[in-house]
Amino acid sequence: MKEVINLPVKNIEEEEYHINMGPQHPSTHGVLRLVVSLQGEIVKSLKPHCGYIHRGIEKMCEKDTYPQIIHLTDRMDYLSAHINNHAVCLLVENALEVEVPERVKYIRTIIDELNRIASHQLWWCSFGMDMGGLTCYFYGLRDREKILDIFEESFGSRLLHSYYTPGGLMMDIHPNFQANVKAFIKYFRKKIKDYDDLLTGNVIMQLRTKGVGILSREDAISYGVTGPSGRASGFACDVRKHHPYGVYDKVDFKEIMGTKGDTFERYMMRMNEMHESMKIIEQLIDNIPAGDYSAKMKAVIKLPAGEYYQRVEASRGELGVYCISDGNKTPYRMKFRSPNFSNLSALDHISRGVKIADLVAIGGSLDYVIPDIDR
Amino acid sequence: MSAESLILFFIVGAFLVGFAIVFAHFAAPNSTNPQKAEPYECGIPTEGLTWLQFNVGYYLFAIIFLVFDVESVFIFPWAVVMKEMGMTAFIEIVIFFFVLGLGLLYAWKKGALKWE
Amino acid sequence: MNFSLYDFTSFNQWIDKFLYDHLPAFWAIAVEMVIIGVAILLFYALVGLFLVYAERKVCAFMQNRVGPNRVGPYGFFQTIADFIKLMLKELIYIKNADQLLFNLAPFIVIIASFMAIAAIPFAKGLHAIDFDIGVLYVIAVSSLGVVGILLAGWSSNNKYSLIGAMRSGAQIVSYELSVGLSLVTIIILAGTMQFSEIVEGQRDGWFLFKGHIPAFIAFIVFLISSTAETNRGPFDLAEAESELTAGFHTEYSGIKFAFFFLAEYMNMFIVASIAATVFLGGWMPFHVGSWTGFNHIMDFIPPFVWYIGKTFFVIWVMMWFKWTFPRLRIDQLLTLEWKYLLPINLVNILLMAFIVLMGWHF
Amino acid sequence: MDNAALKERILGLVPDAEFQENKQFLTFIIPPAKFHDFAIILKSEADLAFDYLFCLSAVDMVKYLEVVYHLESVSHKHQLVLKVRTEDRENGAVDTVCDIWRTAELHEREAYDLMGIRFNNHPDLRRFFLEEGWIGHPLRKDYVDEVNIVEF
Amino acid sequence: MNSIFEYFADIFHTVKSLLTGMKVTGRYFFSPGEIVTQQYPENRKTLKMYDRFKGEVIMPHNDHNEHRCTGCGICETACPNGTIEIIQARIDMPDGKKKRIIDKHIYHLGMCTFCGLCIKACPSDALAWGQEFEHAVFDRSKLTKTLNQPGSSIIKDIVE
Repeated sequence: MKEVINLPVKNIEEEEYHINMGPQHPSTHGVLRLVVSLQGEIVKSLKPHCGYIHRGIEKMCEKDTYPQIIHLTDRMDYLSAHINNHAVCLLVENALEVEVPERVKYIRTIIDELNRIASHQLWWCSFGMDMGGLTCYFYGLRDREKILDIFEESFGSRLLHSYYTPGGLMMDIHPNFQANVKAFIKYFRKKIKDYDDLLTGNVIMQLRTKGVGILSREDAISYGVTGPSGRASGFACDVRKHHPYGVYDKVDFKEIMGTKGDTFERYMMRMNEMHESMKIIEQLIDNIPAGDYSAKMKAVIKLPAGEYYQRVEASRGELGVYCISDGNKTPYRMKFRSPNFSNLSALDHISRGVKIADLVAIGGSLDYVIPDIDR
Repeated sequence: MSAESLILFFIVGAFLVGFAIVFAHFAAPNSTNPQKAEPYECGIPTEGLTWLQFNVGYYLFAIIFLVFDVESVFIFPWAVVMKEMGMTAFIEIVIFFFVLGLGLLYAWKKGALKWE
Repeated sequence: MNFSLYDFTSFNQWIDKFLYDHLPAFWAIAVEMVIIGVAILLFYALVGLFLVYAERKVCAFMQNRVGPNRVGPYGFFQTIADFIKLMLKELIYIKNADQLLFNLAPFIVIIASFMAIAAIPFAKGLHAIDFDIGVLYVIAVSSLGVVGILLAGWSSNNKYSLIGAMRSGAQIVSYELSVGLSLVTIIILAGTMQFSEIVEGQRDGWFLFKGHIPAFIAFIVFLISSTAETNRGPFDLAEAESELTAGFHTEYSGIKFAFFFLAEYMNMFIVASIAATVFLGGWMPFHVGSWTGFNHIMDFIPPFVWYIGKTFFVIWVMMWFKWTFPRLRIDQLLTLEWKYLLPINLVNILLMAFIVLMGWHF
Repeated sequence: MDNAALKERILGLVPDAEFQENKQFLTFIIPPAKFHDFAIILKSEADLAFDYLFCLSAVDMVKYLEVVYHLESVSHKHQLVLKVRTEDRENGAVDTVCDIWRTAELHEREAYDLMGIRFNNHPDLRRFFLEEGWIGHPLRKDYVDEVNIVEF
Repeated sequence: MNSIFEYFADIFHTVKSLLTGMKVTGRYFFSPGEIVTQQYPENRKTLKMYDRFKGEVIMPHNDHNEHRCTGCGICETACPNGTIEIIQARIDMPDGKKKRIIDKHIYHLGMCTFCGLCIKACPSDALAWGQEFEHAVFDRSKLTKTLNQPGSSIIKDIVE
C-alpha cells in the first residue's frame, strides 16, 4: 500500500527514538525543549535546548543603572521576584557599605518568605498537574491568590513587583499588611492539610515518586543543584543558614535536609519548607521595628570599581549575582548565577533509565522556571 | 427485537459519524498549508521514522493475558450453571482455579509481571 | 408489587401491532427500525452532551470553581455551543498518516459504544435487544472501543500518539480480564447472563447487598477496572496530557476529535449502566425489607428514573476518581491488575461460589 | 583553613599564580596552561576539597577574555575565586572543567555561546541559547546588532 | 507469611490513602460556599482595586486643568525602557526670558514594565499610579498616551 508499511527491520537495541518534549508541551512549564531518546517507554538520554525566551538580561544590565536593573531581575525567576530583587539590592548596599534600616531588613525577610511560600504553592499545583491530578492546580492557585492579594495591597502588583530598591524599599508596607499576613498564615495552616491529604499521602503519587530520579549528594554538589532539590540529596546549601543576609541570623529555623535524593524527597523538602517559612514569618511579623523604609542613597548610584558577588536563597536554589564595576553608574558586567540553570544540568543525569511519566515527575520536582534559565 | 437488528445499531453509529464528518467537510473552512499537515511534535519537525520497531514492555503480559482470556471463556458458562450444579461445580472450579493460580504464581515468581 | 404502571412491554407490543396492522411486513419492520434508530440517536446525543456538561460542573465544584455558566441558564447549553463549534472546525489531514485507519478509528469507537448500548435495559421492557448472553456481549463489544484508540494512535504517524497507542494496548491486555471476572462473580449469584433476568433477580434486593462481601469486592473491582477500560481518571495513560500532550488523539481535529471525546463519555455511561444493572438492581426501586409504606413510595418513582439515578451515581463516583487521583504509571497499571485485581478476583469468585453453595446469600 | 593559609597553600601549588586584591574572596589569576591540573588538585586534595563550583562567568575585558570560577568547599566552607585569561579573542581556548565539576558543562556552553570562549575537551560545545549559525557573541563589548539592540 | 501480611497491609493502606484524598474533593464538592471564582465582567461595578494598584502611569490634574509636571525630564532618564518621552516647548516669560515647559508627556503603555521608577524619581510628584487595568486595545498605537491633558498648565506654586 505504502512504503511506510514495510518497516525497516533493525536491531531493537540500535533503534533511537527521538521525541521532542517542548517547546510547546504541557509539562515543561514554559518553552524548554528536551530532545528525549527513548527505548520504548524508557528514557535513554535527553538533551535540553534552551533560548526560546532568552532576552539578554545580562546585556541589558550593562546599559542600565543599578536601580533600573531591579526591574529586570523580576523577570528572571518570576516566581521569586522579590528574592531576585533582594540579591541586587544587597549587592549594591554591600558594595557601597550602606547600613540599611532594621525595619527594611525585617520587611524584606518577611516578604521573601511569603514569596517563597507563593512560589512553592505554584510548584505544588503544577507538580500535581504533572502527575495527572488536575485538582491540585486549583487548590494551589486558590491559596496563592491570598498571598498575591497581600502583595497587591502593599506594592500594587501581583507577580513582578520591583518593590525593593538599593537602600530600602519603594514605599512603606500597607497598614493592613501585618494583619493580613497573620490571617493568611492561619488560613494556610489549615489548607496545607488538604495538600497532604490530596497528594502527599496518595499512594499512587508515592509509588510514582519514591526511588525515582535519585541524585546522590556528590552529584548534587558536582552539578551545583541547590535549593530544595539539592537539600533533598543531603547537600547543605541553604544560603540563609550559611551566608545569612536580611535578619535570617536572628530567626530560628531549620535547614530542611533529606537523605535519599529521590523525587519524593524533593517533593517533601518543599512541603516542609512552606511550614518553615511560615515559622519564620510568625517570628518576625509582630516585631517589625519602627523606622525609615529606606536608607539615604545618592541620586546616582555608582559602585566603586571592583568585583562583587552576592548570594541569596531563591525559592529554587542559590541565586548569585556577580558584578564587575568600573566605577560608572552602570555595571561593566553583570552575571546571574541562576539556580534553575544548574538544576537543569542534572536533569539528563537523573532521568536516564526512567520512564516518560517519571521524567515529567522529575521535571516537576526540580521545578524549573524557564525564564530563569534563559535570562 | 432479535439479535439481527444489531445491524441497525451498527448503521446508526456509522451514519452518525459519517454524516458529521461529511457535514464538517463541507461546512468547515478549509485552508491548505503544508505546515498544518505536519505531525505535531511540540512545534519542532519530527526526526526520524515514527513507525519503527518499538520495545514495549508488556509482551509477556500479553501472553499471560491470552491464557487467562481463554480461561475466562470457560468460567462464564460455569458461572451460569454454578447455582444448579452445586457441589460438583464448586469442586471443579476450585481445581481449575488452583491450576490457574499456580500459573499466575509461577509467572509472578519468574518476574514476568514486571515491566521490561 | 405492581410495576405495570411503568411497564413498557405492552407499549412496545402496541406499536408493533399497530405497524403490522397498517403496513406490509417489510415496511413495518423498516418504520420500526427508523423509530428505534432515531430514538437511540437522540438518546445518545443527549446523554453525551449532558455528560460533558456534568463533568465540567462536577470537576468545577470539586475545584472550588463554578464551571460553565455563560451559555444558557447555569451554562447548560455550553456543550451544545461547543458541539457546534467542533462541527464547524477544519478537519486537518495529516501528511504520511495511514489515511484509511486514521479515518476509520472514530467510526470504530462510536460504533462500539452504539452496539453496547443496544443491550442495556433502561426500564422494564425498554431495551433494544435482550440477549441471553447479555453480559458477555457487552464485555466483548465495549472492549472494541479500545481497538479504535489503538488504531487512532498508530495511524496518526505521530510519536506521542504511537506511545499512547502502545499504552492503550497494555490496557487492553489487562483490564478486560478484571471487568469480565468481576461480573462473573455476580453471574454466579444470578445464575444467568441475561440482563433482564439479572434485574428481575434483584426484585427482592440488589445483588450488591445480597452477595455480602464478595459482591461488594466485585463492585469495587468492577469500578476500578471499568474506569481503566474507558481510559479515564487515574488510568488515562493513552491520553496522558502532561506526558504525551494529547496521546492518541493528538492529530485529530474538529468533529473527529469530538467523537473520541463523545465515545469516552458514552463508554463511561455504558459501564456505569452495567454497574447499575448488575450490582445496583437496574431499574428496580430501592426496597427495605418489610417497610411496606416506604416501598410503596419507592414504587411510584418510575423505573427509568431509578435506572438513570443509579447510573449517574456511578458516573459521579467515576468523575470523583478522576478529579482526585494522580495518574498511574504504565508499569503500575499492569502491577495493579496482575498482582492485585486478578488474584483478588479469582479468590472472590471462589468465595462467591462458596456462599452460593452454602446458600448464605439472601 | 583561613584565607591567609589558603593563599600560602595555593601559591605553593602554583607559584606563578597572580594574587588579586579583593575584599570578598581570595582571588587568583591562573595561567591557562596549568589550570586544568590545578583544578583537579583543588578538588581532590582533602584539605582543599573545593567540590562546589557555584558560579562560572565569562567576562570581556576588551584586551582579553576572562573566565571567572567561584569555588566553595562544602565541608571546609572556604571560598576561592580563580580567573583564567585568554588573550586571543577569536581562537582563545581554556581547558574545560566539566570533567571535574559537572555543572560547568552548561555554564561553559553558555560562555561559549554568549562570549565566544572555546573550551578544550568539552564534550558538547555547541551554542546553548542562540541558534546554530548565529553570527557573533552578544555579550562581547564589541558586538553590534542594530536590529535587536535598541538604544534609547 | 510475612509477605502475605504485607500484601494485605498494602491494600489496606492504598484504600485508606485513596479515601483520604476523595474526602478532600468530596468535601469541596458539597460545600459550594468555598467557591472562589469571581464573575469578572459582571462585578465591574463592585470591583475595587487596592489603593496602591499599579494600573498605569497617570498625571493627576486638578479642577482647573492644572498638573504639577515641569517637564524636567528626570522621569525620562529614570525609565529603563524608554517608555516616557518628554516633548518640551519654550514660552516667553513676561520678563523677557525664555522658559521651557512641558508640551507633551508621552507615555508608551505598551512598553511600560510598571517598575515605578519614574514616579519615585519625579521631584514634583507630578506622576501617580492610575487604577485602570483594562488596557486591551485592537490597535497598538492606542497604547501611546499623552499624559498631560490638552490645554493644561502647571500649577503656579511649583518652582523648579
